[in-house]
Amino acid sequence: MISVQTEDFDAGAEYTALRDSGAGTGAIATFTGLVRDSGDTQGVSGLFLEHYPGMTEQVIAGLIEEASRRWDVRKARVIHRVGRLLLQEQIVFVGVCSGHRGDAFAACEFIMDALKTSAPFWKKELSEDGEHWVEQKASDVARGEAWDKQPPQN
Amino acid sequence: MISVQTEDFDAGAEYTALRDSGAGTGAIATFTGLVRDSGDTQGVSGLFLEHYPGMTEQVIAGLIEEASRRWDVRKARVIHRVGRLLLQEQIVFVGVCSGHRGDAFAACEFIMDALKTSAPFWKKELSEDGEHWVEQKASDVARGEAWDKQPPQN
Amino acid sequence: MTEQTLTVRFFARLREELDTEQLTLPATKNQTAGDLLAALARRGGPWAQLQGSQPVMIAINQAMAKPGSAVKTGDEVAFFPPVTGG
Amino acid sequence: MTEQTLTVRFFARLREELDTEQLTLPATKNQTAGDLLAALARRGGPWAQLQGSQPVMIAINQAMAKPGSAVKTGDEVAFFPPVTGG
Repeated sequence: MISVQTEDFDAGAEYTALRDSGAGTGAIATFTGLVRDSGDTQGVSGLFLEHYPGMTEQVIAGLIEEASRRWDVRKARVIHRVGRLLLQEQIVFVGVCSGHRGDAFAACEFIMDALKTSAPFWKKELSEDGEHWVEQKASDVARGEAWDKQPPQN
Repeated sequence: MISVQTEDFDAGAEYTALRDSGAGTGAIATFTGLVRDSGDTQGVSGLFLEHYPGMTEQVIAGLIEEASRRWDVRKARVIHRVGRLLLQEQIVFVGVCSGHRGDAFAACEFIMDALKTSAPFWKKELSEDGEHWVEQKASDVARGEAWDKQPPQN
Repeated sequence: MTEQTLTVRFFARLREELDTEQLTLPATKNQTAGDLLAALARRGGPWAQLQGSQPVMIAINQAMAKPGSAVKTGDEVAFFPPVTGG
Repeated sequence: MTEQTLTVRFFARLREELDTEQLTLPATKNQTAGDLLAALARRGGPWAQLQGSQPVMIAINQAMAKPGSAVKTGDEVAFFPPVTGG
Protein backbone atom coordinates (compact mmCIF):
# COMPACT_ATOMS: atom_id res chain seq x y z
CA MET A 1 0.00 0.00 0.00
CA ILE A 2 1.31 3.38 -1.00
CA SER A 3 0.62 6.83 0.42
CA VAL A 4 2.00 10.15 -0.71
CA GLN A 5 0.80 12.72 1.77
CA THR A 6 1.51 16.02 3.49
CA GLU A 7 0.45 14.73 6.92
CA ASP A 8 2.79 13.03 9.34
CA PHE A 9 2.45 9.27 9.91
CA ASP A 10 2.53 6.99 12.94
CA ALA A 11 5.32 4.52 12.29
CA GLY A 12 4.27 2.41 15.27
CA ALA A 13 0.73 2.04 13.95
CA GLU A 14 2.14 1.19 10.51
CA TYR A 15 4.27 -1.53 12.06
CA THR A 16 1.24 -2.93 13.90
CA ALA A 17 -0.81 -3.00 10.69
CA LEU A 18 2.00 -4.89 8.92
CA ARG A 19 2.25 -7.34 11.79
CA ASP A 20 -1.47 -8.03 11.75
CA SER A 21 -1.60 -8.32 7.98
CA GLY A 22 -1.24 -12.01 7.42
CA ALA A 23 -0.23 -15.49 8.32
CA GLY A 24 3.28 -16.75 7.82
CA THR A 25 5.00 -13.50 8.66
CA GLY A 26 8.15 -14.22 10.56
CA ALA A 27 10.07 -11.05 9.90
CA ILE A 28 9.24 -7.36 9.64
CA ALA A 29 11.85 -4.84 8.56
CA THR A 30 11.09 -1.14 8.63
CA PHE A 31 12.96 1.97 7.67
CA THR A 32 12.12 5.56 8.51
CA GLY A 33 13.93 8.56 7.11
CA LEU A 34 13.96 11.83 9.03
CA VAL A 35 14.74 15.35 7.85
CA ARG A 36 18.37 16.28 8.46
CA ASP A 37 20.53 18.86 6.78
CA SER A 38 22.48 17.61 3.78
CA GLY A 39 25.72 18.97 5.13
CA ASP A 40 26.01 21.24 2.10
CA THR A 41 24.30 24.26 3.66
CA GLN A 42 24.52 26.10 6.96
CA GLY A 43 21.48 26.72 9.12
CA VAL A 44 19.01 24.45 7.39
CA SER A 45 15.59 24.72 9.04
CA GLY A 46 13.67 22.28 6.90
CA LEU A 47 12.77 20.94 3.51
CA PHE A 48 10.17 21.42 0.84
CA LEU A 49 9.33 18.23 -1.05
CA GLU A 50 7.77 18.37 -4.51
CA HIS A 51 6.56 15.33 -6.43
CA TYR A 52 4.89 14.28 -9.67
CA PRO A 53 1.39 13.21 -8.63
CA GLY A 54 0.29 10.04 -10.36
CA MET A 55 3.72 9.06 -11.61
CA THR A 56 5.04 8.83 -8.05
CA GLU A 57 2.49 6.21 -7.04
CA GLN A 58 3.05 4.22 -10.25
CA VAL A 59 6.81 4.17 -9.76
CA ILE A 60 6.51 3.05 -6.14
CA ALA A 61 4.01 0.34 -7.09
CA GLY A 62 6.54 -0.88 -9.66
CA LEU A 63 9.30 -0.98 -7.04
CA ILE A 64 7.13 -3.05 -4.70
CA GLU A 65 6.30 -5.41 -7.58
CA GLU A 66 9.97 -5.78 -8.41
CA ALA A 67 10.82 -6.44 -4.75
CA SER A 68 8.05 -9.06 -4.62
CA ARG A 69 9.49 -10.84 -7.65
CA ARG A 70 12.97 -10.92 -6.14
CA TRP A 71 12.18 -11.73 -2.51
CA ASP A 72 9.53 -13.25 -0.28
CA VAL A 73 7.39 -10.16 0.37
CA ARG A 74 4.09 -10.85 2.16
CA LYS A 75 3.21 -7.19 2.43
CA ALA A 76 4.93 -3.88 1.80
CA ARG A 77 3.99 -0.41 2.91
CA VAL A 78 5.46 2.86 1.63
CA ILE A 79 4.61 6.32 2.90
CA HIS A 80 6.33 9.40 1.50
CA ARG A 81 5.55 12.87 2.66
CA VAL A 82 5.56 15.98 0.48
CA GLY A 83 5.33 19.69 1.16
CA ARG A 84 7.09 21.60 3.91
CA LEU A 85 8.89 19.58 6.61
CA LEU A 86 10.93 20.73 9.58
CA LEU A 87 14.23 19.23 10.76
CA GLN A 88 13.71 15.87 12.48
CA GLU A 89 10.29 15.35 10.96
CA GLN A 90 9.59 11.97 9.38
CA ILE A 91 9.86 11.94 5.58
CA VAL A 92 9.55 8.36 4.49
CA PHE A 93 8.50 4.96 5.82
CA VAL A 94 9.15 1.61 4.18
CA GLY A 95 7.97 -1.56 5.90
CA VAL A 96 8.16 -5.12 4.63
CA CYS A 97 6.68 -8.33 6.04
CA SER A 98 8.30 -11.55 4.98
CA GLY A 99 8.62 -15.16 5.97
CA HIS A 100 12.37 -14.70 6.28
CA ARG A 101 14.57 -12.04 7.79
CA GLY A 102 17.05 -11.84 4.92
CA ASP A 103 14.22 -11.19 2.48
CA ALA A 104 12.61 -8.60 4.75
CA PHE A 105 15.87 -6.66 5.03
CA ALA A 106 16.74 -6.94 1.33
CA ALA A 107 13.31 -5.93 0.06
CA CYS A 108 13.06 -3.00 2.50
CA GLU A 109 16.51 -1.67 1.64
CA PHE A 110 15.97 -2.20 -2.10
CA ILE A 111 12.71 -0.24 -2.07
CA MET A 112 14.29 2.53 -0.02
CA ASP A 113 17.37 2.78 -2.25
CA ALA A 114 15.25 2.68 -5.42
CA LEU A 115 12.91 5.39 -4.08
CA LYS A 116 15.93 7.70 -3.93
CA THR A 117 16.85 7.24 -7.56
CA SER A 118 13.61 6.34 -9.36
CA ALA A 119 10.65 8.02 -7.69
CA PRO A 120 9.86 11.58 -8.84
CA PHE A 121 10.43 13.49 -5.61
CA TRP A 122 12.59 16.60 -5.32
CA LYS A 123 13.88 18.18 -2.12
CA LYS A 124 14.52 21.83 -1.61
CA GLU A 125 16.48 22.85 1.48
CA LEU A 126 15.18 25.83 3.39
CA SER A 127 17.85 27.76 5.25
CA GLU A 128 18.74 31.18 6.63
CA ASP A 129 20.32 31.99 3.25
CA GLY A 130 17.21 31.10 1.28
CA GLU A 131 16.18 27.99 -0.56
CA HIS A 132 18.07 25.66 -2.81
CA TRP A 133 17.28 22.43 -4.62
CA VAL A 134 19.22 19.44 -3.33
CA GLU A 135 21.43 17.77 -5.94
CA GLN A 136 21.24 14.03 -6.48
CA LYS A 137 24.09 12.22 -4.75
CA ALA A 138 26.42 9.99 -6.72
CA SER A 139 26.42 7.61 -3.75
CA ASP A 140 22.64 7.21 -4.02
CA VAL A 141 22.93 6.44 -7.72
CA ALA A 142 25.66 3.89 -7.02
CA ARG A 143 23.54 2.21 -4.32
CA GLY A 144 20.59 2.04 -6.67
CA GLU A 145 22.67 0.52 -9.46
CA ALA A 146 24.24 -2.03 -7.11
CA TRP A 147 20.82 -3.72 -6.81
CA ASP A 148 20.76 -4.32 -10.58
CA LYS A 149 23.98 -6.29 -10.43
CA GLN A 150 23.04 -8.35 -7.39
CA PRO A 151 21.46 -11.70 -8.17
CA PRO A 152 18.16 -12.35 -6.41
CA GLN A 153 18.75 -13.61 -2.88
CA ASN A 154 16.79 -16.05 -0.78
CA MET B 1 20.08 -0.65 25.52
CA ILE B 2 19.45 -4.33 25.96
CA SER B 3 16.47 -6.16 27.44
CA VAL B 4 16.00 -9.88 27.87
CA GLN B 5 12.49 -10.40 29.16
CA THR B 6 9.48 -12.69 29.29
CA GLU B 7 7.00 -9.83 28.68
CA ASP B 8 5.94 -8.69 25.23
CA PHE B 9 7.20 -5.35 23.92
CA ASP B 10 5.66 -2.42 22.06
CA ALA B 11 7.68 -2.07 18.86
CA GLY B 12 6.00 1.25 18.07
CA ALA B 13 7.00 2.74 21.42
CA GLU B 14 10.54 1.43 20.91
CA TYR B 15 10.69 3.15 17.54
CA THR B 16 9.50 6.41 19.09
CA ALA B 17 12.14 6.20 21.82
CA LEU B 18 14.85 5.66 19.19
CA ARG B 19 13.54 8.57 17.17
CA ASP B 20 13.58 10.89 20.18
CA SER B 21 16.99 9.73 21.30
CA GLY B 22 19.27 12.26 19.74
CA ALA B 23 20.26 14.83 17.24
CA GLY B 24 21.65 13.94 13.86
CA THR B 25 19.48 10.91 13.33
CA GLY B 26 18.44 10.69 9.72
CA ALA B 27 17.68 7.01 9.48
CA ILE B 28 16.06 4.40 11.68
CA ALA B 29 16.03 0.74 10.70
CA THR B 30 14.11 -1.78 12.77
CA PHE B 31 13.62 -5.49 12.62
CA THR B 32 11.10 -7.59 14.49
CA GLY B 33 11.05 -11.38 14.49
CA LEU B 34 7.81 -13.24 15.14
CA VAL B 35 7.23 -16.84 16.16
CA ARG B 36 6.54 -19.10 13.20
CA ASP B 37 7.00 -22.82 12.84
CA SER B 38 10.39 -23.94 11.57
CA GLY B 39 8.86 -26.06 8.84
CA ASP B 40 10.43 -29.16 10.40
CA THR B 41 7.49 -30.12 12.58
CA GLN B 42 3.73 -30.41 12.09
CA GLY B 43 1.26 -28.61 14.32
CA VAL B 44 3.63 -26.27 16.12
CA SER B 45 1.76 -24.22 18.71
CA GLY B 46 4.61 -22.16 20.09
CA LEU B 47 8.15 -21.98 21.38
CA PHE B 48 10.00 -22.13 24.65
CA LEU B 49 13.11 -19.94 24.71
CA GLU B 50 15.92 -20.60 27.17
CA HIS B 51 18.94 -18.35 27.64
CA TYR B 52 22.11 -17.97 29.70
CA PRO B 53 21.40 -15.03 32.00
CA GLY B 54 24.34 -12.68 32.27
CA MET B 55 26.20 -14.02 29.27
CA THR B 56 23.33 -13.11 26.96
CA GLU B 57 23.47 -9.43 27.86
CA GLN B 58 27.27 -9.37 27.57
CA VAL B 59 27.22 -10.94 24.13
CA ILE B 60 24.56 -8.53 22.86
CA ALA B 61 26.47 -5.55 24.27
CA GLY B 62 29.53 -6.80 22.38
CA LEU B 63 27.55 -7.05 19.15
CA ILE B 64 26.29 -3.47 19.54
CA GLU B 65 29.87 -2.32 20.21
CA GLU B 66 31.10 -4.10 17.13
CA ALA B 67 28.31 -2.60 15.02
CA SER B 68 29.21 0.85 16.39
CA ARG B 69 32.84 0.40 15.38
CA ARG B 70 31.88 -0.64 11.85
CA TRP B 71 29.02 1.77 11.12
CA ASP B 72 27.57 5.11 12.18
CA VAL B 73 25.33 3.95 15.03
CA ARG B 74 23.78 6.76 17.10
CA LYS B 75 21.70 4.40 19.19
CA ALA B 76 20.83 0.73 19.17
CA ARG B 77 18.10 -1.13 20.99
CA VAL B 78 17.79 -4.89 21.34
CA ILE B 79 14.93 -6.75 23.03
CA HIS B 80 14.84 -10.54 23.14
CA ARG B 81 12.08 -12.46 24.79
CA VAL B 82 12.51 -15.74 26.65
CA GLY B 83 10.10 -18.31 28.09
CA ARG B 84 6.96 -19.60 26.46
CA LEU B 85 5.73 -17.84 23.29
CA LEU B 86 2.78 -18.60 21.05
CA LEU B 87 2.77 -18.54 17.24
CA GLN B 88 2.80 -14.98 15.86
CA GLU B 89 4.09 -13.50 19.12
CA GLN B 90 7.02 -11.11 18.88
CA ILE B 91 10.38 -12.68 19.79
CA VAL B 92 13.03 -10.12 19.03
CA PHE B 93 13.39 -6.43 18.21
CA VAL B 94 16.50 -4.72 16.86
CA GLY B 95 16.40 -0.99 16.16
CA VAL B 96 19.25 1.23 15.00
CA CYS B 97 19.42 5.02 14.63
CA SER B 98 22.06 6.38 12.31
CA GLY B 99 22.97 9.45 10.36
CA HIS B 100 22.82 7.40 7.15
CA ARG B 101 20.42 4.81 5.79
CA GLY B 102 23.05 2.36 4.58
CA ASP B 103 24.60 2.29 8.04
CA ALA B 104 21.22 1.89 9.75
CA PHE B 105 20.35 -1.11 7.55
CA ALA B 106 23.79 -2.73 7.81
CA ALA B 107 24.09 -2.35 11.59
CA CYS B 108 20.53 -3.60 12.19
CA GLU B 109 20.97 -6.64 9.96
CA PHE B 110 24.43 -7.39 11.35
CA ILE B 111 23.16 -7.35 14.94
CA MET B 112 20.18 -9.53 14.00
CA ASP B 113 22.30 -12.06 12.11
CA ALA B 114 24.91 -12.17 14.86
CA LEU B 115 22.23 -12.67 17.54
CA LYS B 116 21.26 -15.89 15.77
CA THR B 117 24.75 -17.35 15.89
CA SER B 118 26.44 -15.77 18.93
CA ALA B 119 23.91 -15.04 21.64
CA PRO B 120 23.14 -17.90 24.03
CA PHE B 121 19.47 -18.46 23.31
CA TRP B 122 17.92 -21.83 22.53
CA LYS B 123 14.50 -22.48 21.05
CA LYS B 124 12.34 -25.50 21.74
CA GLU B 125 9.33 -26.04 19.50
CA LEU B 126 6.11 -27.04 21.21
CA SER B 127 3.80 -29.14 19.05
CA GLU B 128 1.06 -31.73 19.19
CA ASP B 129 3.75 -34.43 19.16
CA GLY B 130 5.61 -32.98 22.13
CA GLU B 131 8.63 -30.73 22.37
CA HIS B 132 11.88 -30.67 20.52
CA TRP B 133 14.92 -28.43 20.50
CA VAL B 134 15.42 -26.52 17.27
CA GLU B 135 18.71 -27.26 15.48
CA GLN B 136 20.97 -24.44 14.37
CA LYS B 137 20.56 -23.72 10.66
CA ALA B 138 23.57 -23.84 8.36
CA SER B 139 22.11 -20.83 6.54
CA ASP B 140 22.19 -18.79 9.77
CA VAL B 141 25.82 -19.74 10.34
CA ALA B 142 26.68 -18.77 6.76
CA ARG B 143 24.94 -15.40 7.14
CA GLY B 144 26.81 -14.74 10.38
CA GLU B 145 30.15 -15.61 8.81
CA ALA B 146 29.47 -13.46 5.74
CA TRP B 147 29.70 -10.36 7.97
CA ASP B 148 33.29 -11.29 8.91
CA LYS B 149 34.36 -11.23 5.29
CA GLN B 150 32.59 -8.03 4.38
CA PRO B 151 34.70 -4.90 4.64
CA PRO B 152 33.17 -2.16 6.80
CA GLN B 153 30.76 -0.09 4.74
CA ASN B 154 29.94 3.57 4.88
CA MET C 1 -8.96 19.59 -38.63
CA THR C 2 -8.33 19.45 -34.86
CA GLU C 3 -4.81 20.46 -33.90
CA GLN C 4 -2.70 17.57 -32.71
CA THR C 5 -1.03 18.52 -29.42
CA LEU C 6 0.90 17.10 -26.52
CA THR C 7 1.42 18.34 -22.99
CA VAL C 8 4.83 19.18 -21.57
CA ARG C 9 5.31 19.46 -17.79
CA PHE C 10 8.27 20.70 -15.75
CA PHE C 11 9.11 19.96 -12.15
CA ALA C 12 11.28 21.27 -9.31
CA ARG C 13 14.28 23.41 -10.29
CA LEU C 14 13.33 23.35 -13.98
CA ARG C 15 9.76 24.43 -13.21
CA GLU C 16 11.11 27.35 -11.21
CA GLU C 17 13.87 28.42 -13.56
CA LEU C 18 11.68 28.21 -16.66
CA ASP C 19 8.82 29.76 -14.70
CA THR C 20 6.61 27.21 -16.44
CA GLU C 21 4.59 24.34 -15.07
CA GLN C 22 2.95 23.16 -18.22
CA LEU C 23 2.92 23.81 -21.97
CA THR C 24 0.74 22.58 -24.78
CA LEU C 25 2.77 22.06 -27.96
CA PRO C 26 1.88 20.85 -31.42
CA ALA C 27 2.70 17.19 -31.95
CA THR C 28 4.60 16.43 -35.12
CA LYS C 29 5.31 13.13 -36.82
CA ASN C 30 8.28 10.96 -35.85
CA GLN C 31 9.09 13.21 -32.95
CA THR C 32 11.22 12.07 -29.99
CA ALA C 33 11.52 13.47 -26.48
CA GLY C 34 15.00 14.65 -27.48
CA ASP C 35 13.55 16.59 -30.43
CA LEU C 36 11.17 18.32 -28.01
CA LEU C 37 14.03 19.20 -25.67
CA ALA C 38 16.08 20.62 -28.56
CA ALA C 39 13.16 22.71 -29.80
CA LEU C 40 12.52 24.10 -26.33
CA ALA C 41 16.24 24.81 -25.77
CA ARG C 42 16.23 26.98 -28.89
CA ARG C 43 13.95 29.43 -27.05
CA GLY C 44 17.18 30.61 -25.40
CA GLY C 45 17.61 32.20 -21.96
CA PRO C 46 16.88 29.74 -19.14
CA TRP C 47 15.51 27.30 -21.74
CA ALA C 48 19.01 26.68 -23.10
CA GLN C 49 19.76 24.57 -20.00
CA LEU C 50 17.52 21.84 -21.40
CA GLN C 51 20.48 20.94 -23.56
CA GLY C 52 23.13 22.12 -21.14
CA SER C 53 25.56 20.23 -18.93
CA GLN C 54 23.03 19.39 -16.23
CA PRO C 55 21.15 16.16 -16.79
CA VAL C 56 17.46 16.40 -17.66
CA MET C 57 15.28 13.39 -16.86
CA ILE C 58 12.36 12.51 -19.10
CA ALA C 59 9.02 10.83 -18.41
CA ILE C 60 6.40 10.03 -21.04
CA ASN C 61 2.91 9.36 -19.75
CA GLN C 62 4.34 9.12 -16.24
CA ALA C 63 6.92 6.44 -17.04
CA MET C 64 10.65 7.07 -17.27
CA ALA C 65 11.83 7.53 -20.84
CA LYS C 66 14.92 8.42 -22.87
CA PRO C 67 15.78 11.14 -25.37
CA GLY C 68 15.20 8.63 -28.17
CA SER C 69 11.72 7.69 -26.96
CA ALA C 70 8.91 8.59 -29.38
CA VAL C 71 6.30 11.15 -28.38
CA LYS C 72 2.91 11.49 -30.06
CA THR C 73 -0.36 13.36 -29.94
CA GLY C 74 -1.98 13.32 -26.54
CA ASP C 75 1.16 12.30 -24.65
CA GLU C 76 2.14 13.86 -21.34
CA VAL C 77 5.87 14.51 -21.51
CA ALA C 78 7.69 15.65 -18.37
CA PHE C 79 11.17 17.10 -17.94
CA PHE C 80 12.80 17.33 -14.52
CA PRO C 81 16.12 17.25 -12.66
CA PRO C 82 17.45 13.97 -11.21
CA VAL C 83 15.20 12.91 -8.34
CA THR C 84 16.15 13.46 -4.70
CA GLY C 85 13.41 11.92 -2.56
CA GLY C 86 13.54 9.34 0.20
CA MET D 1 43.68 -26.52 52.56
CA THR D 2 40.49 -25.28 50.85
CA GLU D 3 39.46 -27.38 47.87
CA GLN D 4 39.98 -25.67 44.54
CA THR D 5 36.82 -25.97 42.46
CA LEU D 6 35.11 -24.68 39.36
CA THR D 7 31.49 -24.58 38.32
CA VAL D 8 30.16 -26.33 35.23
CA ARG D 9 26.78 -25.36 33.76
CA PHE D 10 24.66 -26.97 31.06
CA PHE D 11 21.93 -25.42 28.93
CA ALA D 12 19.04 -26.41 26.69
CA ARG D 13 19.14 -29.92 25.21
CA LEU D 14 22.32 -30.81 27.13
CA ARG D 15 20.80 -29.66 30.43
CA GLU D 16 17.78 -31.85 29.78
CA GLU D 17 19.56 -34.92 28.49
CA LEU D 18 22.18 -34.88 31.26
CA ASP D 19 19.46 -33.97 33.76
CA THR D 20 21.99 -31.57 35.22
CA GLU D 21 21.99 -27.80 35.47
CA GLN D 22 25.17 -27.29 37.39
CA LEU D 23 28.13 -29.23 38.81
CA THR D 24 30.98 -28.28 41.09
CA LEU D 25 34.18 -30.05 40.08
CA PRO D 26 37.72 -29.98 41.44
CA ALA D 27 40.00 -27.69 39.45
CA THR D 28 43.29 -29.22 38.44
CA LYS D 29 46.41 -27.60 37.08
CA ASN D 30 46.87 -26.95 33.36
CA GLN D 31 43.33 -28.00 32.64
CA THR D 32 41.47 -27.02 29.45
CA ALA D 33 37.76 -26.90 28.66
CA GLY D 34 38.40 -29.88 26.38
CA ASP D 35 39.92 -31.86 29.30
CA LEU D 36 36.76 -31.17 31.31
CA LEU D 37 34.56 -32.33 28.45
CA ALA D 38 36.59 -35.52 28.07
CA ALA D 39 36.43 -36.26 31.81
CA LEU D 40 32.66 -35.72 31.85
CA ALA D 41 32.17 -37.84 28.71
CA ARG D 42 33.87 -40.77 30.51
CA ARG D 43 30.88 -40.88 32.87
CA GLY D 44 29.15 -42.73 30.03
CA GLY D 45 25.46 -42.90 29.23
CA PRO D 46 24.11 -39.54 28.06
CA TRP D 47 27.41 -37.91 29.08
CA ALA D 48 29.21 -39.64 26.22
CA GLN D 49 27.55 -37.18 23.82
CA LEU D 50 29.88 -34.46 25.15
CA GLN D 51 32.48 -36.01 22.86
CA GLY D 52 30.03 -37.31 20.28
CA SER D 53 29.22 -36.17 16.77
CA GLN D 54 27.04 -33.24 17.82
CA PRO D 55 28.92 -30.00 18.38
CA VAL D 56 29.23 -28.74 21.96
CA MET D 57 29.75 -25.01 22.46
CA ILE D 58 31.87 -23.76 25.35
CA ALA D 59 31.78 -20.58 27.40
CA ILE D 60 34.21 -19.69 30.16
CA ASN D 61 33.09 -16.98 32.56
CA GLN D 62 30.27 -16.14 30.15
CA ALA D 63 32.47 -15.57 27.12
CA MET D 64 32.69 -17.95 24.16
CA ALA D 65 35.73 -20.25 24.42
CA LYS D 66 37.35 -23.21 22.67
CA PRO D 67 38.32 -26.73 23.74
CA GLY D 68 41.90 -25.53 24.11
CA SER D 69 40.98 -22.64 26.41
CA ALA D 70 42.42 -22.94 29.94
CA VAL D 71 40.06 -23.29 32.90
CA LYS D 72 41.06 -22.58 36.50
CA THR D 73 39.78 -22.42 40.05
CA GLY D 74 36.68 -20.31 40.40
CA ASP D 75 35.80 -20.32 36.70
CA GLU D 76 32.26 -20.77 35.45
CA VAL D 77 32.44 -23.14 32.50
CA ALA D 78 29.32 -23.72 30.41
CA PHE D 79 28.56 -26.36 27.80
CA PHE D 80 25.62 -26.03 25.43
CA PRO D 81 24.35 -26.85 21.94
CA PRO D 82 24.75 -24.36 19.09
CA VAL D 83 22.55 -21.35 19.77
CA THR D 84 19.20 -20.84 18.03
CA GLY D 85 17.84 -17.49 19.19
CA GLY D 86 16.70 -14.49 17.25
